[in-house]
Amino acid sequence: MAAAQLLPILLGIAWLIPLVSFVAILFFGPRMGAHGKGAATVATTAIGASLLLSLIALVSWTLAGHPVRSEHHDDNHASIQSHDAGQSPGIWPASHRSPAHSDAVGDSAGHASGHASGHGEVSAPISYSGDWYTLYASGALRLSIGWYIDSITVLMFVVVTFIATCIHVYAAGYMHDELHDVTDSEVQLETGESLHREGRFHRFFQALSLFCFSMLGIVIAGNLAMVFIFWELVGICSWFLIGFYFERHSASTAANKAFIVNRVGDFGMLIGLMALWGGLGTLHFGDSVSSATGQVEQGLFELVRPAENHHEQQVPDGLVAFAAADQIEKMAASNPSRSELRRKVAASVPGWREQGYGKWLLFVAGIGIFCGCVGKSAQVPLFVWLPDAMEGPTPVSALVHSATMVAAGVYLVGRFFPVLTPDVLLVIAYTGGLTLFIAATIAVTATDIKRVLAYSTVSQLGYMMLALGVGGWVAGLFHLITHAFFKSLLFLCSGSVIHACHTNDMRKMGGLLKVMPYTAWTMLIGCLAIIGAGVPFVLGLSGYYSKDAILAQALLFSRTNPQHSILYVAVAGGAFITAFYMFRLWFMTFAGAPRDEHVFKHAHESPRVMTVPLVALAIFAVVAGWALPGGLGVESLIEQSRPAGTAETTTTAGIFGTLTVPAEHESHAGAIHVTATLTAFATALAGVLLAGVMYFKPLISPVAVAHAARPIYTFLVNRWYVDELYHGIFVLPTLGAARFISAIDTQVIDRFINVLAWTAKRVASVDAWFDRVVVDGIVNLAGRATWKAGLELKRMQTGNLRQYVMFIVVGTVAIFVLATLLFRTSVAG
Amino acid sequence: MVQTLDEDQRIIEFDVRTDEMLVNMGPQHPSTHGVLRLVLRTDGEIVSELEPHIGYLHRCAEKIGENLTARQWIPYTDRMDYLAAMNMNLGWSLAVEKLLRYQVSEKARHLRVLIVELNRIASHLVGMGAYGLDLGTFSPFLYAFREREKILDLYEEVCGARLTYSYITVGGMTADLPPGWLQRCEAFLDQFEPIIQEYHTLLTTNAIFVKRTATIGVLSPEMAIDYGCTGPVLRGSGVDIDLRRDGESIYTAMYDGYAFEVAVMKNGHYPRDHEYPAVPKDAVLGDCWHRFFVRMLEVVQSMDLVRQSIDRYSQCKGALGEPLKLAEKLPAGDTYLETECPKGQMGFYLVTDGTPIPWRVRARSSSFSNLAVSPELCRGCLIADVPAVVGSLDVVMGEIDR
Amino acid sequence: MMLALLGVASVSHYLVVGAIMFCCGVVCMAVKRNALGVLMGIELVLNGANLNFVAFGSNYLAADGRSPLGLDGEVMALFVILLAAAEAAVALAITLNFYNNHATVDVDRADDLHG
Amino acid sequence: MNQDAFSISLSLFALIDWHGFFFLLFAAIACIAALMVVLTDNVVRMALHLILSLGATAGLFFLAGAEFIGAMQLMIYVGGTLVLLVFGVMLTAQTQLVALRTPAGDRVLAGILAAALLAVLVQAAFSIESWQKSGQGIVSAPTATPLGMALVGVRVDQSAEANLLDAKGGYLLPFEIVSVHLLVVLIGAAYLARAKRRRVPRPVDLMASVDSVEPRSTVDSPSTVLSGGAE
Amino acid sequence: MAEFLIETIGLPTWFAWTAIAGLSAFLILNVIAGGALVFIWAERKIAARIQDRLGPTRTGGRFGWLQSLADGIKLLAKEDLMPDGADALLFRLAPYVSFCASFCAFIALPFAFDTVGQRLNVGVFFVVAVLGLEVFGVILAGYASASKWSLFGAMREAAQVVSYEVPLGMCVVVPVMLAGSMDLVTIGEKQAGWAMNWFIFHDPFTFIIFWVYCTCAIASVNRAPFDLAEAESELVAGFHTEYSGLRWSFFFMAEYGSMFLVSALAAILFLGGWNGPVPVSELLGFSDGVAANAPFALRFIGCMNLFLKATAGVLLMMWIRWTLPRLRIDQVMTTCLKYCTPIAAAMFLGVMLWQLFLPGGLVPGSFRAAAGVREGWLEQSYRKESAEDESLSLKNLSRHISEVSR
Repeated sequence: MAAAQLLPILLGIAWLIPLVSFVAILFFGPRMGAHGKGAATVATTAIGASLLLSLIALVSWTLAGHPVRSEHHDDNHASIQSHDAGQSPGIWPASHRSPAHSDAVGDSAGHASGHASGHGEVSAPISYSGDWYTLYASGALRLSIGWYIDSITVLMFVVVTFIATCIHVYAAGYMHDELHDVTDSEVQLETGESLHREGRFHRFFQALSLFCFSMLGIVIAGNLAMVFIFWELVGICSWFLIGFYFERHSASTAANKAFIVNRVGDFGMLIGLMALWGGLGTLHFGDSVSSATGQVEQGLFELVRPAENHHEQQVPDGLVAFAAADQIEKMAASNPSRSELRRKVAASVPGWREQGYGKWLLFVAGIGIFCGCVGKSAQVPLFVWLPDAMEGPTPVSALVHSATMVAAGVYLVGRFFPVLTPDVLLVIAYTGGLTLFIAATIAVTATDIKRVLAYSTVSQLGYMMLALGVGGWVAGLFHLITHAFFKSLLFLCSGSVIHACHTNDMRKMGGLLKVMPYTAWTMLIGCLAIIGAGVPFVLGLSGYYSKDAILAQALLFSRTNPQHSILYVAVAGGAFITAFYMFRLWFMTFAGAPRDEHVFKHAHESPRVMTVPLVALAIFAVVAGWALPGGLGVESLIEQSRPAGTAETTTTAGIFGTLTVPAEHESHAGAIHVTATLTAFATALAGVLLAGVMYFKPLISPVAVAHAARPIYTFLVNRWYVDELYHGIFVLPTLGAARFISAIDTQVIDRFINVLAWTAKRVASVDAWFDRVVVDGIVNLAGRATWKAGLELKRMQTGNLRQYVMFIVVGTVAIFVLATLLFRTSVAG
Repeated sequence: MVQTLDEDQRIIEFDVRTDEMLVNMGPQHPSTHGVLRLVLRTDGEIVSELEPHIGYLHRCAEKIGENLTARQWIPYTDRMDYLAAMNMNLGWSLAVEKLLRYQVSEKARHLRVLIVELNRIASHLVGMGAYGLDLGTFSPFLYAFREREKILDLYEEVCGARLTYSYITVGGMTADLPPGWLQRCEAFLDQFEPIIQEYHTLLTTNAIFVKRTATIGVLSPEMAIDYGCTGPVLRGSGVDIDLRRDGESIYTAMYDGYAFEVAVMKNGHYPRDHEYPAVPKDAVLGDCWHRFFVRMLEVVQSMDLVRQSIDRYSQCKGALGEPLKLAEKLPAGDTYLETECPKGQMGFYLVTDGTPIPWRVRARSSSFSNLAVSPELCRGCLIADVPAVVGSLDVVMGEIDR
Repeated sequence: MMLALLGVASVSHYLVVGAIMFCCGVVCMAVKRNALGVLMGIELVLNGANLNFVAFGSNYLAADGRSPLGLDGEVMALFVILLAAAEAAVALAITLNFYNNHATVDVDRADDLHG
Repeated sequence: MNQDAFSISLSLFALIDWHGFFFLLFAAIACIAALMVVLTDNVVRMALHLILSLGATAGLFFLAGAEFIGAMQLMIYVGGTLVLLVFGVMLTAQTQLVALRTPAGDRVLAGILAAALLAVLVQAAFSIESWQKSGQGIVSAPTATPLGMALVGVRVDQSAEANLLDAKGGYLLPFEIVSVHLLVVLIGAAYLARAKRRRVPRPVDLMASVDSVEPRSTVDSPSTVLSGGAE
Repeated sequence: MAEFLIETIGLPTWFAWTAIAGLSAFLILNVIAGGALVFIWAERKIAARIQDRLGPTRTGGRFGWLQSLADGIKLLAKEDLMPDGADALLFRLAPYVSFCASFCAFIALPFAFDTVGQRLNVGVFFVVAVLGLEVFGVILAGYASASKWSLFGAMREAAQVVSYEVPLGMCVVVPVMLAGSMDLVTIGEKQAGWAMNWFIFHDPFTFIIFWVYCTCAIASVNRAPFDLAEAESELVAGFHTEYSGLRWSFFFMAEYGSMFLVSALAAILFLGGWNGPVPVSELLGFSDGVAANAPFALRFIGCMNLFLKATAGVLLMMWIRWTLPRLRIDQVMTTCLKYCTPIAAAMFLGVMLWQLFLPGGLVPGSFRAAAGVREGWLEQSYRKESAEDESLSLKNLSRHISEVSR
């Protein structure tokens, strides 16, 4: 089977298996083994099966021979193959037009060869898109469940399912407490006792399965509506999981916070969706065939970067026309025929576009979508929920922070990249930069091991956003994937530590290296990976490659746009701080002497079911960045699906002035690359060294430093006072308004109603008198008459059943006889 | 944990008014375990009253005992609980020994443990198999008898008899073990051990079996004590009494140094219950299922004891000791001793006047008291539950009627 | 004698059988004091009526091969059977209730509704 | 045997109208059994006769070509009677076999009335010429499918295949009404016959789940059985 | 076959038909009586093997295969006892009622596609209805025995059988719905071809309802764990406590006959009837021409298939009997009313919806290699009915409706 048919089936099934698992556990969870123990097996098997299918999909993607689009490439081979695939109905490669359509826009094969001589980057990448099921179709709007598959989809599937599998296995061990009745010492009942409740083991895996299903749904989604659906599903799942210990006040608050903060972002996203739909009438990424009309509908990517425009970005006709609605109204005022009007509008669209109609709409759409990503990926200013989300069980943190929820935002920006204008990209870059800096600084002072990791996640997400914002599409997504591995590793390690120490506080740890070697060493690998350790130009851990790519791109960006050099500073500085706090964490936890004997004495290595995932993830944290021969590395795989038209340097005059988004491959150029690599190495080394002298060989006392810079320290310990700020700005005014409205309700409306009620009562008493005297009188009269008649008639009733039968028979015979006598003719005849 | 009336499943609702019926179950009914006659007053299928009528097997054993010497009466004890004759022999022997203040040799002591515990296994096997039969499944019965046959084979080697052994006598045994017997006994135990799992599969965990036994015939600990129930019936209600541990010193001395835990539910757990099927959710302490389960556990417990006694016995040197002379005079006085037999506590009482022949002999049988509680347990249950309840009491009519 | 058996099965014959059953049912209802007997009488009556329906609905019995009622007869018979079953259920329930309250099934004692 | 006599008897045998023969057989069983229902006092025997009568009627239905109705009669009607029989046994088998005899006057009166009714009915049965003609014996088509279609509202027996949809006169509405009616009746019957009394539980039942108690030091001390209960 | 006698041998029509009817009755009687003998022997051997013993070994040489016959002779020779207070007529009548019901049901049971006593177009219902009459014998026996145990047995039997007829009927309706006919022959023929065509594999619902049918069938023929009517540990021997000798053996013949009958019905309704899992005859080329000339081979194979399947069902019942304890009467009723009936109803609904949306079954269109091979042969014997059925089937109707509406 060709990849075009195979991939949607494989990934579709891989996507749905967790749903099956969810439903199964939902209905039969409590009956799966003792205390629902089998739920873990079901969920793990499901996600394992998904992993297997994803791996098969990856292999089939690779085997399908999609071109490596690094420097020089030739599309012909792949195009022909996708052409073959395109023949089957219902499956529609985005790069391909139907034969009926080909005269208009040209066959992609010919198209690619036609332009291959020039800049060489203009043909669209291979991707497959299509619909499984149309949820709703009305007018132009078609909401469907569909797929858009390119190499990132496949890669993300593998990454998500792999990490989720590891986490499932790990959680089966981690959550074993839930297998029995749990006494939650953190929840005090009114009686002063701890809460005693039933274990919710199966509930956990139920939510986990739904979570995986939702995330995979985002990854495979073929249109923005579907993305939005699963976006919200991910949100609700995170609500379930963060609030898993919902009896704890902190947990329920954190769950609500995550949910509400995300809603803020999602509101922006809705605006973006509306803008796109209003202007373009479609939310599909790729081209698709409408099942209703059978015609090809152009997808968003094609509309924004049309092939005839060499995939360069332009404001789509629809948006232009949407923005120029008043002009069109004017045209329509002269009552032209419909087709004439359409022709007229089409003719004047290029002119309007020149005048800048629709530019803002596209900007709003991009920013709107990005708003959603800000919420989900915890960017400034909506990052406050993520550290609180640590209230969930650690496997959840690992999942939320590595492969699923937060990755969704970055993934969406990556997926939506072709539509984003340079202005939007600049906003993204600055948001990312700000995020990475703020989060990194907060992480420096945090003492809760999970919080450090949480802020490091926020910071790394900032990195990714920044990378995408400065045009480093591959760099950003590459970092997303490598980060997924080492961050899940780090979280699981921290979970292992917490499992052993029963505390989150790093100040009580130390010296755990001896008792938990597996955890310590795998965590060290994670730390090295996240700071991008490696021997420059030779070999490194996965983070080394992805971080270098980001640095290089940021450097290139700041060279081409000197006014935005601050971004590069943020990146470099961020790298330094990252190295510092990560090794601070590691040193505090594992190195040195135990700080708390009690904790140390009880610490022990975690069971095999928890360490095996650690080792597996550690291996990937090391090798995920390596480029294999034959273009099999993650980076080159991502490169295969680079959106058309983003490979070259573009300069546009945008809202924020002229902006040059440099081509990514230029960052591989010698000078830039060397500088970036050396900077990265130096900053990381410096960070590690500083952490070393402060926490490993305490040459500098951290306390002294904190004392010396007390205002800054306080500021950082209080997390930049962001939560307090939000409380002041949003929560207090809302409460005030509510109080005011409540006062109106009680003072004005209630009184009015009371008056009404009093009046009604008076009227009713009059009515009651009439009812009693007149109406009842008539009815009683009738009743009395009936009663009298009944008294007379009751003598007929003997109550003897057999006698009644006799009566009936006599009656029947009599009627027959009478009828025969009287109407003899009619009966006989 | 008292359930409210509305939810109580055991409250039987009438929907049809029917006439009362008086039904005779037995003395020749397939499920009355011998010649027991139960008179049921039923309302449809619901038993409103049950009355056991006994005496069909009465043979004046106690009176005969007053005309025989102590050793001569041993064969009559065989015929009381004929399924556990060794235990009967032991009870009588120990009672007489108590009167004589006689202590058997160490070797005889271990041999006695070995023999009676083996007989306990055999007795419980019959009880278990027959209980399956009562509930309408025939196969477990034959599986149980298959294993019991092997025990009987071993006994045959020891004393020549397969049912009425008269092996344990006052002062020791009639004979020592034949050569190689211990190995054969061990071989049997090794072979038997995995088979217990089979019984659990066929009965203990069988859904229908559980449905038929759980919450049926619930005997509260108080009532069990009030009615004088003993043995597995008592322990099935959660009362922690076992004469092997709590009995008189002459009896408990026999088990000195043996490690065993009384098979009774404490704090919601049976000893070593992780090795056995979990208690089903429906079962409440004191119902038929628990009585049955206690017997199953005691089989395992007895196997352990047999293994221990084999070790000890084989390490003992010296002779078994001499049994009481056939017509040896008994000192004047009276004595009463209860021992823990498979069915419960079996007590023997004798009054002597200095002659070899006791002046009075009486036996207190466990089945008698256990059966006495059946009217209470069967009130309000269905006819089908009557065999289930009576079978779970595991009575032997020979013991009741004597 | 055997020749005499020829051609006896006509609609009229069915009707006669039905009439006999009907009358037996009526008598049963009239003379049985046992409520269950009355019930059985009702069953007989319904059955007699049913026989008529089937007879009129049968093409096989019709002189010209086309029955007066056609399929309607069978449908009616089916309905009667169903309703008879329902009637039996309700009547039994009533009888049981009566028995619960009066400890008898004698319909002559069921005269609480007399005037 | 004489060859001629054999062939003559064979041909005579061949002349038998088997349909008529079976009709007479079933009709006789049905009528006699019905009569026996009237004449028997024992409820169980009455029920047996009723079953015979109904079963023979089912046979008549089969003869008339209404196979489905016959099967239904066996299944539903006879089954329903079975319930009657069981309850007859249950309610009356023990004590009340005797004594429920009707006064002779009632019996005679009922007999006379029934005879009158029978006379009227038989007269009516033979009043129309065409009813008395024996059937053509045309093997009719199976009626189960048309019956089912009629119940869902399509009269396939009355219209050609082409215009099935135009065929009116189906029984969809009566079918639905009967269905609802049956449901109502069953619920009503269940309601009427529902449990009115409940047995007060024994104290033992109420305290079934009490955990193990400590053994008493003196077994013979008067014990206190838990009395009372949840109520 | 009657046509064969008429046309080839030239016998008079009436004689041919009478002879064939007599032959059929004789054969069916032998199926029951002989079957009962074999099954009783098999049950003894199987029970013995399950219980780790040998069972009969001597009578008749090897395997004790004549044991049942010897027992039968013993029973014949036994004194025919009747309790004093018994209702003599009913007591004598009861065993024959049971036996007749069991026997009558065989009339409509096809053993192969055309080997059937009387092909009825309401065959399924006929079999179920007549089988339900068997309970009368039991009730009469219980009542007439003048024994309280017997009366208990009869009551239980009545309650149980009447209740179980409801889910049983529902289970039976499902294949009827799938086949679009109540004719057992048609139902069997619809499952011709590979094993995937069997109704049990038609969809998940039929798979489940098959097991519901098995449960209800075991209950309706009073086999363990539903053998409440004769529960020996409670009711001595239930309804046949007072019976002995030949009358007693009639009950047993009825029981084994019914066991075989419900198993055969299960085979026809769900397990492809006389069609093997692999359409060997079709694959070997017994196509129309050959089939018309050599129907006996096909018939023989069909009969063997059905016998094997039905025997497997009987053996399954035996296996269950010797494994499980007996349920209590209230539990039996609970099983019926709280589990079997709702499940059957739900599955019935499910199959209905499945038919609506996926009428082809689980593997639509495939494995239908052999369907319709025997149609010519069948049409010859029952042309009219099949034509009628075809034109009136719902499928055609819906086609008409769609054509008209267009």
